[in-house]
Amino acid sequence: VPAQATATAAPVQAAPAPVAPVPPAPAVDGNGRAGGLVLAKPPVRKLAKDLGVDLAALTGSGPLGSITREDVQRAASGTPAAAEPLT
Amino acid sequence: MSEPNDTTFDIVILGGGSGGYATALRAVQLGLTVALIEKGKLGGTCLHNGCIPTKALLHAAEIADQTRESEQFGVKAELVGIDMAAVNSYKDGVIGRLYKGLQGMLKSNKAITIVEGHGKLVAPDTVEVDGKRYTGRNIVLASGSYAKSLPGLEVDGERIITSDHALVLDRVPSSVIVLGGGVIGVEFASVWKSFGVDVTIVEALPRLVAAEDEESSKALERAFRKRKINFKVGKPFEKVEKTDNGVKLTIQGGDVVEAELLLVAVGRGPNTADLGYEQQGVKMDRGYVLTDERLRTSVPNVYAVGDIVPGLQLAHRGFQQGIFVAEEIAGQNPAVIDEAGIPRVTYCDPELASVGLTEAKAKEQYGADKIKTYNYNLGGNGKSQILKTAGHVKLVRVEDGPVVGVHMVGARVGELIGEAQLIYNWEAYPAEVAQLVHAHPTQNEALGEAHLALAGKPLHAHA
Amino acid sequence: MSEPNDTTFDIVILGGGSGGYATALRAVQLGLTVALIEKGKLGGTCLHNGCIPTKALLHAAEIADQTRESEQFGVKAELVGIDMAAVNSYKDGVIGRLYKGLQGMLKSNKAITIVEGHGKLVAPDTVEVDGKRYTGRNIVLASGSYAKSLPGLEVDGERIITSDHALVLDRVPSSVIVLGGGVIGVEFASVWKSFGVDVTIVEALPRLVAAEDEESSKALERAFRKRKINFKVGKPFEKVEKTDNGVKLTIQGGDVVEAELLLVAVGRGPNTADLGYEQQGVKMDRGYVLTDERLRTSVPNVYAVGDIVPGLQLAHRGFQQGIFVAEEIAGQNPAVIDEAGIPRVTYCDPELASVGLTEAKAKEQYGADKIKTYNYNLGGNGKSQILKTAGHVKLVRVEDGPVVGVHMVGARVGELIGEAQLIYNWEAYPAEVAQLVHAHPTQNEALGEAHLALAGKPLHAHA
Ligand SMILES: Cc1cc2nc3c(=O)[nH]c(=O)nc-3n(C[C@H](O)[C@H](O)[C@H](O)COP(=O)(O)OP(=O)(O)OC[C@H]3O[C@@H](n4cnc5c(N)ncnc54)[C@H](O)[C@@H]3O)c2cc1C
Ligand SMILES: Cc1cc2nc3c(=O)[nH]c(=O)nc-3n(C[C@H](O)[C@H](O)[C@H](O)COP(=O)(O)OP(=O)(O)OC[C@H]3O[C@@H](n4cnc5c(N)ncnc54)[C@H](O)[C@@H]3O)c2cc1C
Repeated sequence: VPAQATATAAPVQAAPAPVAPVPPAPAVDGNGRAGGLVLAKPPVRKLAKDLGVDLAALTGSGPLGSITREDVQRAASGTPAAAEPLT
Repeated sequence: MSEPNDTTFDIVILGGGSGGYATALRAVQLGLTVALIEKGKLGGTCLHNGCIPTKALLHAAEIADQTRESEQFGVKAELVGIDMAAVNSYKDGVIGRLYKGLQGMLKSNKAITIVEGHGKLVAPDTVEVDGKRYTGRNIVLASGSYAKSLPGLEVDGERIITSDHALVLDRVPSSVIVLGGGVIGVEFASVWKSFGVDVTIVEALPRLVAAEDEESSKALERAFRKRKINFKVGKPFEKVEKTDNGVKLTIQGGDVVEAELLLVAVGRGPNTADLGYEQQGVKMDRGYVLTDERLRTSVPNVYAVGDIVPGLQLAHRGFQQGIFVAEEIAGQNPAVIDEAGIPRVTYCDPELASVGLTEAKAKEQYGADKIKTYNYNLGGNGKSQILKTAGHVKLVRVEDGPVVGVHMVGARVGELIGEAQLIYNWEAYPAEVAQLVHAHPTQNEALGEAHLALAGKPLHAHA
Repeated sequence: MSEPNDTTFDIVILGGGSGGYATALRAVQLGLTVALIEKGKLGGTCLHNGCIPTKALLHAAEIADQTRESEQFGVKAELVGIDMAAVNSYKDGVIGRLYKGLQGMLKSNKAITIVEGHGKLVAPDTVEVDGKRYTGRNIVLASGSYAKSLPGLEVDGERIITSDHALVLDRVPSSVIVLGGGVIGVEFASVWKSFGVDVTIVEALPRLVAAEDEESSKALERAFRKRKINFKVGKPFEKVEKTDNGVKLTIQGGDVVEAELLLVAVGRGPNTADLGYEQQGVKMDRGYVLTDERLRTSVPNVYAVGDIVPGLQLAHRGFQQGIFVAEEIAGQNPAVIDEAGIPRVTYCDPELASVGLTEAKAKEQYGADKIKTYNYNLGGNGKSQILKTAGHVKLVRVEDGPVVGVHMVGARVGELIGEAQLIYNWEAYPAEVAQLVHAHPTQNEALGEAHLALAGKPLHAHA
């Protein structure tokens, strides 16, 4: 009796469809993000914020030019973020 | 219908279930015209014979259990019995309200032409219904699935039944054999046990819910044992005979189980026979429609979504694929769907929920030495203690990398999968989740605690 | 105790509640030594007189309601009554198990010296307990809070009580007036109503749970009206008199309410009197300890965490602040905590959950024209229909920007706050969440649907 959670009867055919070309700097990226938003996953944006890194000033090295954690960390160690202002 | 005499559409969709109607709704938002062809009821399996009715039964089952065990919480109550007619009318009420809402949404939309009837692909760009032809600049196949049986097992709808029959049963049987320990099998086993039925699951694979992480299976089996749900795993069935009062099932090796009913829950097959798919050149494999990762079939401008596409058979996968295809056709170039990022919930008691890779798959993919896991026991979670539920939240991460799998077992943990879905799909690191201390006392706190522990800073746990 | 004769520690913590013990646990993970001073029970308010016991009562209340309404789901049952002795022993059982776990964790750790007794700050770096002095390179004040009363309102613990007394009540009263419609007030009102008590809430502010988004208050008031929980908002109380059988409360304007008991739930005050804080130069305001955003008081190396620091009075805020301070002292330079990013859950029925800014606050902060909101009604959510609950998920976003507020009402929505917490704190855009279609049929799907709608691609909703 096969488990029926998934029907993996057939492998997904990889009739390698050419992934549609991605414009280098899309106004709206494949995820519907508007142009104002830097291409980086949300937790990476948060990391940048915590480290005081300006994402807009970075060039991404990830897929589709997205900014990675490494990009952020590199920027943070290169230009140490100013100490948090005290209230 | 905005164009009553025009039978050419931007998209012709064959099948009005989860995958089909999601395609339609998204397409019209993007300015496309759509014909949506449905021979039965809009909403398909999920709404009428799947997700919704099973979850209504499972909730009635939860109420029965809570009533039965209410004294543990200081509430004196007596469980008199299950009134199946009333259970069914509750269940049908829920379906009815959602069906009305869905119909309203689809029928009020002028850009959607709903065609009632049985459709067949008669040309690469044309579906015929009752002699009338509907031509589309694009076609989306979304004809869904049906409950399979096995050779030598004839479903009679009386004593040997599928989920379709089980969902409209007018009585609580005294005993049931559930053939198949996958999602649908364990959900029905759970419902019936809560209703007082003597249940035995028979599964050929070595464990229940074998697609899940091994520790999830173990935890479920432990819980089922405690609930006195019988199960026999590891050996296929050999034969089924009808007896005077029910059915008798023989497992390979000679073990015999008898019961009033046999539920066949051995999987769902693609509903693609005689629909003209092959004739029009659509590449198929064992009845499934093959697509690339952009859901294109081998015929230009013909797409497929939902249960007919090999992979997870889940309603929200159908939604996501439908939305994807509509956006693709509209030229929006949506990001490819990561199948592992689709959340999976099994709604039995205790619930199972997972997203991403199992530990075994992650080790296969990244190498065993690169994978770290953490198993947070719900014994340390206040809210789970309050609910008197047992289980765990297990995380799988790549060393110095993101969380690539989340696996949960316990009452109500299905609701935690939304958060886990973001963590997996956004490739979060344990420390990034750990930074955000979760609300106390919730069950989602257990997810937070697991991330704290994996980040090296356990709070209510040992490292 | 690793250093039995050494009374100098890296950190001396005054108070072993949520804030204090979290500081201790994190500090020792970072290699620091700690003295943790507690006059009562480790775990503090939350474990013994707060979060945990109230949530146990609320779960017993849920069981009572479900039993009472079970026929709607086809389950025939009879609610016989509430056995308060059994409710209390269930509640105490939960507390006991968690208390044991916490004690084990703290006491087994050699780097933590637990000091039992009443401590007082006698020098900027020293706490004295029973004549013995404990010196710390750093001091963390974590002495917590107590249930406040109002002028003219004398708590006698018999007829006029606080949450402390309500949590150990040995009977179900016939009627109760709850003075205060904040979190603690509505939670107790909810419990008692489920137990069959005639309840009236009196709140001076114009709405229940006034700190929440206005639409949340409205939805809660609608639900409470349906549950026949009485409430009178907008006018302060004038006086309270004892009667032969209970209490009589007069509201300004002349309205009078009578009941067997009066619960005073008008907030919690900081527990800081006579602890030497001012004398040692710690700047205070109305009893609260003032800190900067790094939780430093005005005295070098003296920090404060938890309910004594102005802001949300929540256990997990105490945890988060405790962890922060330990990391700060260890030189880890942790990121400043965004107070608005701390999730808030009210566990009455229906539950309320929120994170981030209310619509009003967001408009104040960003300008009314820059804020968009979307309110997804749970009527469209299958699982909520199955639970027969009403409510909504409301999102507040900055135009072309991230989600800055999530506000939810409905049974069990507290469990959805983990996901909302990530969305708010990671400044996610609606489209980024919308892309990840949520598991069907769950309640967390409602969060997904709300993001789909706000991203301009509603699925089971109108735009
Ligand atoms: C008992 C059970 C419980 C389930 N529980 C869950 C759950 O909790 N969560 C979850 O995510 N998934 C669940 N599923 C799976 C879920 O129902 C399916 O994954 C989902 O319905 C697939 O959507 P679909 O659009 O591919 O197909 P379907 O929903 O099957 O829709 C296909 C539609 O096409 C129509 N059709 C077929 N052929 C033709 C034709 N020739 N002409 C016209 N119309 C045609 C059919 O009438 C049908 O309405 C469950 C399934 C079952 C059986
Ligand atoms: C009825 C109720 C329900 C609540 N429900 C929730 C909820 O569901 N979720 C939530 O997040 N929060 C809830 N809270 C709030 C939560 O309990 C507090 O925010 C939390 O306990 C604060 O932690 P703390 O460490 O600041 O203080 P406390 O927990 O009050 O701990 C302070 C400790 O310090 C000790 N102490 C004080 N002075 C001295 C001294 N001089 N010497 C030695 N020891 C001393 C006390 O004995 C106490 O143990 C609830 C509170 C109440 C009253």
